Amino acid sequence: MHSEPEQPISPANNAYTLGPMQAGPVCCDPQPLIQVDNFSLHYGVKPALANITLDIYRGCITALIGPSGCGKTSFLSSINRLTDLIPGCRITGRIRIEGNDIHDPSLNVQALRRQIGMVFQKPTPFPLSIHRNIELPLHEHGITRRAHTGAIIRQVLQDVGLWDEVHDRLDAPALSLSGGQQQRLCIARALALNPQILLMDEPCSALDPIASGVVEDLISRLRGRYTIVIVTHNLAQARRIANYAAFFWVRGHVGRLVEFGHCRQIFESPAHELTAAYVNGARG
Amino acid sequence: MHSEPEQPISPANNAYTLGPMQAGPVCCDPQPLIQVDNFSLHYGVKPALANITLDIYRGCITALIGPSGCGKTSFLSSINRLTDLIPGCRITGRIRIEGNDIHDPSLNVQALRRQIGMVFQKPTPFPLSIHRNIELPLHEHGITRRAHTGAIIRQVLQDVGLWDEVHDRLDAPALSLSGGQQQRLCIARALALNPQILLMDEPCSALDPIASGVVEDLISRLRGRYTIVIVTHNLAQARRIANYAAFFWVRGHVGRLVEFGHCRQIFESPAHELTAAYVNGARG
Amino acid sequence: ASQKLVLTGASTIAPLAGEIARRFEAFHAGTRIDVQTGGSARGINDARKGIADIGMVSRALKPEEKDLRAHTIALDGVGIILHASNPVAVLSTQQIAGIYTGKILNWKIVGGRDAPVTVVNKAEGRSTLELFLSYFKLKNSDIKPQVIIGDNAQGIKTVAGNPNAISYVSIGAAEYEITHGTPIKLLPLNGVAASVINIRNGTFPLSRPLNLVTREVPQGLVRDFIEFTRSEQVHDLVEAQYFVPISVR
Amino acid sequence: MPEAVSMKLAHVHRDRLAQLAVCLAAFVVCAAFAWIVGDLVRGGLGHLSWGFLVDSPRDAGRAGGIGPILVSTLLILLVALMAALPLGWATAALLAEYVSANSGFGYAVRYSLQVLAGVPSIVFGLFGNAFFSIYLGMGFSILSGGLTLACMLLPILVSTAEAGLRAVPDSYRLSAAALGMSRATTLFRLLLPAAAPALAAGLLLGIGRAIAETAALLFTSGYVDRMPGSLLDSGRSLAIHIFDLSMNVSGGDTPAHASVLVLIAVLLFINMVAMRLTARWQHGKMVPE
Amino acid sequence: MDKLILRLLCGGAGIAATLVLLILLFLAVESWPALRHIPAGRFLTDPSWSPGENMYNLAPMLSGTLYAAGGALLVAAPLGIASALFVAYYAPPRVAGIYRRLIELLAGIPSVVYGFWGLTTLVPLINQLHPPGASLLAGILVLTLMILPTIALTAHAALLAVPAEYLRGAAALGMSRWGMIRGVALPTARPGIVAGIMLAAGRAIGETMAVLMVTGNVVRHADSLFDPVRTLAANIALEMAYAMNDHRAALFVSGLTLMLMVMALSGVAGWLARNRHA
Ligand SMILES: Nc1ncnc2c1ncn2[C@@H]1O[C@H](COP(=O)(O)OP(=O)(O)OP(=O)(O)O)[C@@H](O)[C@H]1O
Ligand SMILES: Nc1ncnc2c1ncn2[C@@H]1O[C@H](COP(=O)(O)OP(=O)(O)OP(=O)(O)O)[C@@H](O)[C@H]1O
Ligand SMILES: [Mg+2]
Ligand SMILES: [Mg+2]
Repeated sequence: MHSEPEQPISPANNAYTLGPMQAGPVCCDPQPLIQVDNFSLHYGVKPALANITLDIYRGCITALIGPSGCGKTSFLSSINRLTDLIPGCRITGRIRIEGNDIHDPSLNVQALRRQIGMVFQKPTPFPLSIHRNIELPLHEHGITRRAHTGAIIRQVLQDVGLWDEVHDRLDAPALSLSGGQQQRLCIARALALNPQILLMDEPCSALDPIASGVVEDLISRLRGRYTIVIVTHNLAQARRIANYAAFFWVRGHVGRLVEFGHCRQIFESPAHELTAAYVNGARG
Repeated sequence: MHSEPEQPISPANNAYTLGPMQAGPVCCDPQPLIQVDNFSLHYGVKPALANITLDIYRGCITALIGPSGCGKTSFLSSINRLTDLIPGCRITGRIRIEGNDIHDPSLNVQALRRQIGMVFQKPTPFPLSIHRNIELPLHEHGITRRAHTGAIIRQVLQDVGLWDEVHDRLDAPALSLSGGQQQRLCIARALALNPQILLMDEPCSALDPIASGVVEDLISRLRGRYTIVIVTHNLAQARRIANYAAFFWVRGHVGRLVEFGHCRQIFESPAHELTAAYVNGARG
Repeated sequence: ASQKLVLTGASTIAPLAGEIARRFEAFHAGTRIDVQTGGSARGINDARKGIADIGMVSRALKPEEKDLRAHTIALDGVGIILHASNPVAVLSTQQIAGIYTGKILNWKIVGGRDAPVTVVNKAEGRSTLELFLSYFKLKNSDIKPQVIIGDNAQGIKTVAGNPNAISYVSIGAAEYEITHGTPIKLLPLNGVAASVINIRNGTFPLSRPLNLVTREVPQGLVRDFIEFTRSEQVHDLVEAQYFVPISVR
Repeated sequence: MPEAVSMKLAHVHRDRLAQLAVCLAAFVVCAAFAWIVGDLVRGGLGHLSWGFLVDSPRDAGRAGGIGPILVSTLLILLVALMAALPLGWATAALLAEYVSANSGFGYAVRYSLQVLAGVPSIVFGLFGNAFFSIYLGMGFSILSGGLTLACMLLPILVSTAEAGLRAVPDSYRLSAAALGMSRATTLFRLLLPAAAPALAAGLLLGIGRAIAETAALLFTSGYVDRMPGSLLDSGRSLAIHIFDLSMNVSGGDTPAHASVLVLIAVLLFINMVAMRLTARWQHGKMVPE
Repeated sequence: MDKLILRLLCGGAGIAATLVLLILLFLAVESWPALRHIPAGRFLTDPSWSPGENMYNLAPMLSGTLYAAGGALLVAAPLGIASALFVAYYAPPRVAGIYRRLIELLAGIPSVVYGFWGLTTLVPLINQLHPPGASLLAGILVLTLMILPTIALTAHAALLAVPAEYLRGAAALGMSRWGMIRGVALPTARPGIVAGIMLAAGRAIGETMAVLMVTGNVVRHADSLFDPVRTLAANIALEMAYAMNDHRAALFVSGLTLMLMVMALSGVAGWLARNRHA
């Protein structure tokens, strides 16, 4: 179910080992895991995304960039069908994960979401203890043996580098942690379910630079083990950690995908003039 | 009262003319306008700032940098005594503006605040029309003649580059503007009172990179006409626009000034090792 | 296991019925008798609809109410009351009618203080009101009141609290209150003092029977209770409320 | 410039004047309050005793105490809460968590609750009399009074509980959903516990409202002032007792004053507990970050 | 599991929603005899309210209701809003806390207590001024006491909801306290304050016991503040106990009228709220 506590990364699964940060598709497998096909999304009558087609590669970090309101968050939450929660939200087109359409009526949405971890812009721990924050979703998915949950909790807290900081106060309220610690707890919580995919919506933007750096390092270290899709306003960050980048833009009040490609290409030799203007002009 | 609409910058007041952005103390006058002397601040029993001593130079942009919670906002709001609004907030030490102690009991706080414009992290236009947003404080300060207020409103909206975008819908609600436009409106509102000093608390952090770039340019253009103190988490931004930088840090749960100096010096040859660690390590 | 009777109706009878009920319960363990007021009309209504087992009606039944059975338990009268400090001691029938129809607005006119009259009238549906109106040959719409009250007790309380008020209430209730120190007084009517004696001897013009009414011939507990209320065993209670016991007459 | 200075002065005066007016208004309100409470306490304090709380009323309430009346009040309240709580909280959960504000059903429920909240209590009395007492044949009883009150409490319980649930940050729902948790688990494990202080505060508010109610009970629970033997007996609530003593019993003012003091003391207690809870709730929300 | 819970919740909400219909239905059914016998116009044109003589004019009671509620609103709204401003912006924190608690206490005091106090204190006082004491004025004053806390508390809640940034922004612009309140706080809080006043109006119209105890209950159009009046709600409480047949039905008609007035009021409130969003 979950990798052994003592051996965080099973070499069989991928060839990535923790090392210095690096950009480029060196360390990940250029096989599409998520295939988005002519996907559009409406909030009521208002279109938010139109005709998005792109592939997200297994084990890679894909950054979504673009101005505010271009539909990055909407796109991200379409992948785990969190948009279902929004009344009036309609979609067309197809998203497949490992070939399976996520909108297939016979599909169990809760199981799908379990496969896909998500981290939000604002750290969102539940108002429970640190321990219970991770345990609750485990229980929900039928992992109830104490020894088992304990091992998982320890493992994921180590993965996010939080174990040393909090192991002696696991029963303290999660809300008493600092912002950066809360965000790492949220990542740990997502990892505990052993997902395949991690969606991250500006995970560092609410953090101060130091905490932000810690989380950024963490994300880099997760590369390979998980397929990561990350939204960021911070172009420097995207450049530092992503393998691929997708640039969204609003045209005719609808978000569209302008360009998708290797990170280096997008930042250094963008094909589209909008992209060039954005990555050079934006001083975010 | 207010400079003539046709001639935004009276050359008599300062020698600065709008030009390309530049760093360094080239364009501003190295005379202290604000003198902070052994200043400390407590929230109730909790100390937030201790023993701050620094000078802020006339017409320059001074950036305050440092991790979250180190008291940048507290320091900024001490300058226009906005901390008076917080119950239980106590201060010791002295802040002088042009030699006058701002805590002098005989001083009119409203007049002081009129002299000091302030821009907050989140754009905070009032839920009124665009026009009324600027008119209201003018009325409050006794500027009620229609022709006069009209001229000022036009002038400041031009100054912030908003005139072309909104002149045909001045009666629209200010909240219908985009985030960047709202922030520029807030700057315009502050400028309308013709202040001497502008305090800015992370004015770009709630904006997308494009809007952020526009506001950043605007701030650079205001250099010289106003004495600007700006808080930013974005070190690259501080580097791009500031003349001076002050680096705050939390030690013993209290915010302290670690280093103050020319921007280039702080970023390129910091005297203090904490500063060095911060400006190099932080990936904000 | 307990048996229960519900009585509703005239506020004039309610205090008496309550006292009698308490004594009845003492004799009949396991019974419970609830007494609620609301006016004679409600007594008729509830008895007819079966909401109450027994209705209390402080007047004779009208022709259209002959479907119900009345059981007279005592006699009472309606008397005019003033505040005890009011110097006026006698009012003629015309004066009373004048006061109630708004022709006499100041006590000075009838020999009292120079103060405006506060006319207290009863709300629609009270038998006291009906008796009063028919005796003085008035219509309710002619009356110009300043205060409208419901129960007898409310009328007494209003007059006791206002030296310039005039009202009319059950004589039994008024006498009870007077002996308990409430500052009111009863006026004679047509020269006949409003007192229990004059009701008993039939000389007081504005007297009335107090009835319990039932829909059918009383059976069981209802019969027992009605018989009890008409028996000698409760005369002391009737007299304590300043009514006239029925069998004495 | 002189124009500006004089305007400035005018503004200072205006500011002072406004301050004066506002403080004066506050003073008037305080004075009225002191007057009322002073009157009530002066009139009733001497009459209060343990015996007054437990004895039965005698002589139409002039003598004796309010024991059975307290019991009836409590029973009416219990009936009302047992009926209204499950219904109210279920409705609140549905409105806050399951139906969107602009769906037909949600709109209908919310609109009717809004209307219900405005219905005068005497109209509830009429309805209770016609429906519970007569149509359902409960007569004048604690049961029909309690059920009538339940109808009255429903909107309060729903709106406080709904507000409490809505105040729970959306992020909890989103992250719970993103973790693949079911809606029921989310509701019972996360949202309701987070909203618990609000639920409790609303509950206490409802109790306060119920204890204070008079008009809706006049024609439903009746006003027999005896110890109720069952829920189908008529029972007089404290508020009706005060009404009766003050309107219908000459010489009843002193026991009425004392009853008022008891009623106010109970309400004060409830109010204080509710405030504590609300404060805790707000404090809970202000946990940093 | 999820489905089952949803179904249970829907059932609960369904009952809650039908309640209003049930109330309307019963009011209508019980009023029907009167509406059938008595042409609707007669409720306004009959010479008086005298059910014993088959006269059913509700107009004086309508006017009594409106005078009492309107008067109370006129007094309570300024006082209530001023109280809210006092708590939110003028009083030092400790005083503000105490004052707010006091207002909450006032809000919790049952109407029958206000009525009792009015009866024992206010009415004798007014009686000395101008007999009989039980009057429209007494009703207005007692109603004022009752709705003032409602207005103050809703206004305070609305003021609290004014984002602190607005106030900070205004202060940073050197605006005076009153300038801040008039220019920024009140306009922002206005919808909430108006909603509170509507709520209070509904309460004032429907209030029964307190009014019943102090207004004298004479069915007549009041010519002055010192005249007694009877409100629709008091009429029901006063006569319901023993009303029968058409009389009872006529009382249900007044109940229905009250209900419709309150519904119209909440309709207006809703319309105002929506218009603001538009
Ligand atoms: N729940 C919603 N209902 C209606 N419209 C929405 C909703 N959520 C988002 N939108 C709209 O959809 C568009 C895309 O929003 P989205 O949040 O996906 O943008 P984003 O790229 O994440 O922006 P940001 O960088 O500011 O987070 C925007 O115009 C937004 O106003
Ligand atoms: N109103 C307040 N009451 C009590 N403590 C406060 C208050 N405002 C700020 N503080 C505390 O004072 C310290 C400094 O806060 P401040 O907001 O000035 O930091 P900052 O440098 O602006 O942080 P950030 O970068 O997150 O905005 C923090 O520890 C904070 O918790
Ligand atoms: Mg987003
Ligand atoms: Mg800050």
